[in-house]
Amino acid sequence: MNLLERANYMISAMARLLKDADSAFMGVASFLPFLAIAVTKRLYNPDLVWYSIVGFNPNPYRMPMSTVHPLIAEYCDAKLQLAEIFDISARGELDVVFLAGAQIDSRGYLNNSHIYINGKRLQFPGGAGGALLHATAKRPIVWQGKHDPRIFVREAQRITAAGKPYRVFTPLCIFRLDRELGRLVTDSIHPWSSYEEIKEKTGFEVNDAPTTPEPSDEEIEIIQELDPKGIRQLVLQ
Amino acid sequence: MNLLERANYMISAMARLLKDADSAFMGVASFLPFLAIAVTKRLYNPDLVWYSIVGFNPNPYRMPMSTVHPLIAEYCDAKLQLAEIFDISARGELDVVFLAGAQIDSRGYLNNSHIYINGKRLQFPGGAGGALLHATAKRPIVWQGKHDPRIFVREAQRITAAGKPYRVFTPLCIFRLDRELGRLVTDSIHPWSSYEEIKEKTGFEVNDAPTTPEPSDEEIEIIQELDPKGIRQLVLQ
Amino acid sequence: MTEMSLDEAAEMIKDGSLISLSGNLLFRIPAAFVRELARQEKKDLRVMKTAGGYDVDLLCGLGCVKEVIAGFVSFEVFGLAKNFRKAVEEGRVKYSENTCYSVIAALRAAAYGIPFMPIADISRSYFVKERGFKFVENPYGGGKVLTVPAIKPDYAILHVQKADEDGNALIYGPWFEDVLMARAAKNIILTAEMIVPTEELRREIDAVWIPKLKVKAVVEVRNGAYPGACPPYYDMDFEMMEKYANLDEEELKSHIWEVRP
Amino acid sequence: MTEMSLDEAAEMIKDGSLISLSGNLLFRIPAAFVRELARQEKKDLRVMKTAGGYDVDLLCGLGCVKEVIAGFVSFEVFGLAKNFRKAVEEGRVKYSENTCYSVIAALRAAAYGIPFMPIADISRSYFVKERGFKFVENPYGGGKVLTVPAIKPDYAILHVQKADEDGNALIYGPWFEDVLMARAAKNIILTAEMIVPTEELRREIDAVWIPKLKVKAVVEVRNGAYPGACPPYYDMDFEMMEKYANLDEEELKSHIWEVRP
Repeated sequence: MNLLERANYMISAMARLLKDADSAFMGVASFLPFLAIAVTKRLYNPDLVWYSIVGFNPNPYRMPMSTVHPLIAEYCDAKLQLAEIFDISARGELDVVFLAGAQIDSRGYLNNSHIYINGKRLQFPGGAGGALLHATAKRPIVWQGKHDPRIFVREAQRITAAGKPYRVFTPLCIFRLDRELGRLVTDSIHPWSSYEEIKEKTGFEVNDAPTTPEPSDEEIEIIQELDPKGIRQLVLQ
Repeated sequence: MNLLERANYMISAMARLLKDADSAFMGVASFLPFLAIAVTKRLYNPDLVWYSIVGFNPNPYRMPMSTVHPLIAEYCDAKLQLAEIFDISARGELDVVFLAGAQIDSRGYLNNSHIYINGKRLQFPGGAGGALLHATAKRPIVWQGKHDPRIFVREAQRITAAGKPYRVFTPLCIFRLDRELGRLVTDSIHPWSSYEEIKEKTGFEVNDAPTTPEPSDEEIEIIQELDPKGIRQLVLQ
Repeated sequence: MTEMSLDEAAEMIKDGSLISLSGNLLFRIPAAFVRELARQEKKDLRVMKTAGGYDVDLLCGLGCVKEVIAGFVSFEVFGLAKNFRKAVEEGRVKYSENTCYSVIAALRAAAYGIPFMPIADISRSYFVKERGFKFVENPYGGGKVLTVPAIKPDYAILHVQKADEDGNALIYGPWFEDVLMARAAKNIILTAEMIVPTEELRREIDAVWIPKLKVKAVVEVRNGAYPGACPPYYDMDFEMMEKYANLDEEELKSHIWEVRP
Repeated sequence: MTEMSLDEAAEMIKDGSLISLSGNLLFRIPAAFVRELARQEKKDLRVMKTAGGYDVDLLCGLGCVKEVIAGFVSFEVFGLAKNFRKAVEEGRVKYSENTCYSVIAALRAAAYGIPFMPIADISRSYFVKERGFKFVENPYGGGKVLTVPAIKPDYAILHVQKADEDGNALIYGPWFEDVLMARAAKNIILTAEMIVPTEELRREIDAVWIPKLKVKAVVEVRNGAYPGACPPYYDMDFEMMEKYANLDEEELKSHIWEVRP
């Protein structure tokens, strides 16, 4: 399956998780969340309030190369002071937030700060709004475009953002947090991967799980319409 | 001298105090400050930044019956969130603020809350933004449309707003705070009043002082242009 | 769809609720909604606003109010708010006097999801002690800092220029504490001069926006701020305010049935 | 009149100053001003922003920066901010990592004239301890509350769409932390796409307003956000960003002289 098709699977699964959401926030460099929210608003949940960094309810006709792009602002219902997103979440009123993790550990904590490898510092960009949003949004959805044991670790060297993820999306599978065990468990495995592959490429214990359902034609059509050039595959390269 | 002419004296004296001000805020029911700021901006200090409850730099062609009137908002340079006025003052960046006092004491403190007369409560409207503004603006200018010993008291029963007034305007005179003595002293006496009258009508010790200078023709012209119907005299009735 | 009638919307407000009212003095106040609250004979309301006028006075005069949390209640050029004043003097209404600044700080704390806000030192004002505002030690040194606890209204009641039928809304011109109280409140009720299609709201990206979340009711009420102003549509009615300021008790009771909605 | 040339304005920034930069990632950033700072070989700057990109990276790469106070520094789709990253990894720049939320809280405290802001509990994030954020006891009960101390920039550097020659300015569209940093800062320097008569600013009452107070310099700079976007006038230049992201050290040094202003 090519990268575009793989991205479609991930986007479709994200979109379906948003069927009952009342609000969702996407931050910077968030191509998969952008398309997932757009799909769910068109097919499943038109009432979903979509928060972006530049405004409420982006209504763009296509996905730009940045999720802080003027094109998004232009079609918003209204502009929004970024600070308000944090206030909404701090008040406990933010439902879903999409968060990327440079390193994601078995507890669902994120490291977007830095790591040391053989004493040498490797610097990440920083966690942006994640520290607050992961801790206070009702349903944080974490995602990563790569899946290897240096990314999915038992315990992150630095905790940039601690919270309880609703789901964790990887290019191989979807994890969810088992609140009793206090750790991520496999929720579904993408059809191009397998329990064995995930086991091999994950730094913590994993379990087998059913196959991630395939995206519908309607979903793919909307994804294709908004992203005809396939920007979405960039995050999986 | 009629009430309109008396108001002109007070407005002129206020306007001249603002010659070197960089900003001035007027709140509700502030007809004299409104006209004083307008005069000073036209004649003496065009750069003065004028804050009102509805926006920056009202540029109305006449004074409306309310200083929170849509007419003011319509001609502002920009609207302003009321909260910002308080922030500006709390940061120490507000120069002049005009404050009314239902009761004004010898220290320059204001009571806009309530008093008890023979055990019976007499309720005032409340001090609006005064508590903060009197305490934090650089030069609070206090004003009152009446002058009697129940208003100008030695010590207010309740302190709604404590601060160090730059001047206190009354229909009889202008007080200023003597910082060493820590109390109001007479700065000038309006030509229609006298040391004797002020002494009689003030609840604290007063001194003699020179006569308040008369308004210029240019000042009167602008006052008349902005307030052709004489709204300004209402506060002196 | 949360569009409904004025009486349906007012029925949501239970006796004893803490409500926060939009606008300032006679500027974009939810006057029609407030009259409907009085017609429905609400009791024990707690009313919050920086600077109230007609709205707070009317509710106090008709016995709907237990407590007023405000910095100022008056009619400006029309003199003192007689009914408010009398109710407070006679002890029927508790005036929890604040300064506009501390009302804003309390709303900010609620809007930011934090339990209190530090504020400038206004502790020589008598109400600071009466309200129970407390100092904390500045953890970064430099002494004590005064604070105000968060106040989270049950309902923010906003009169706005335009809304859609789902409760998304726009405010033109000065917005006073309206956005802050909308963010701070548990629920929002909107009255709007006009209900318009969502697309029409969307065209004005620089105007202030209230998103539909937390909006429990939106009611189209032309002249909903009357006798207050709702620019750019209409000015204050000074004649009516002069009349209102001099109503006796019986006349006040008929006022809310005569002035519709 | 505070209008002047770009180099005169940049001369105001002394080595070691704490500056706060407008916009977000590639959106309305003061790029031309930042290049001028680098051409003037500023040293030891402390740079503050929620989410930096080209602006922070360029200053770090050219040795102008001692400390970055931010929540995020990256190029989004163009990958990591190479020069920032290298400078931090090699210890030439101290990355005082925050989360965007705590940068905002620090600016809010400064804008409100208070020494600290209470914030939601994010204390499991490693940087909370490293930054020295402290808990206070909630004086109204309910345990401890995390706080962030105020940060008052020496200069807020804003690129805006329109300003007048005195330094009054308008911002169209998203304003990110720009208004907050303008309120919080000791001084403001503006670059503007166009200098217009004051009357033209006045017509747009609903746009965001920066009053001239505290504005020490205003400079007309067409394409002042380039290679970032300044809507509604121009979009980001993705080709230039792709090129920029791959410049080597020598090419970076020429970049600031080749790309003018």
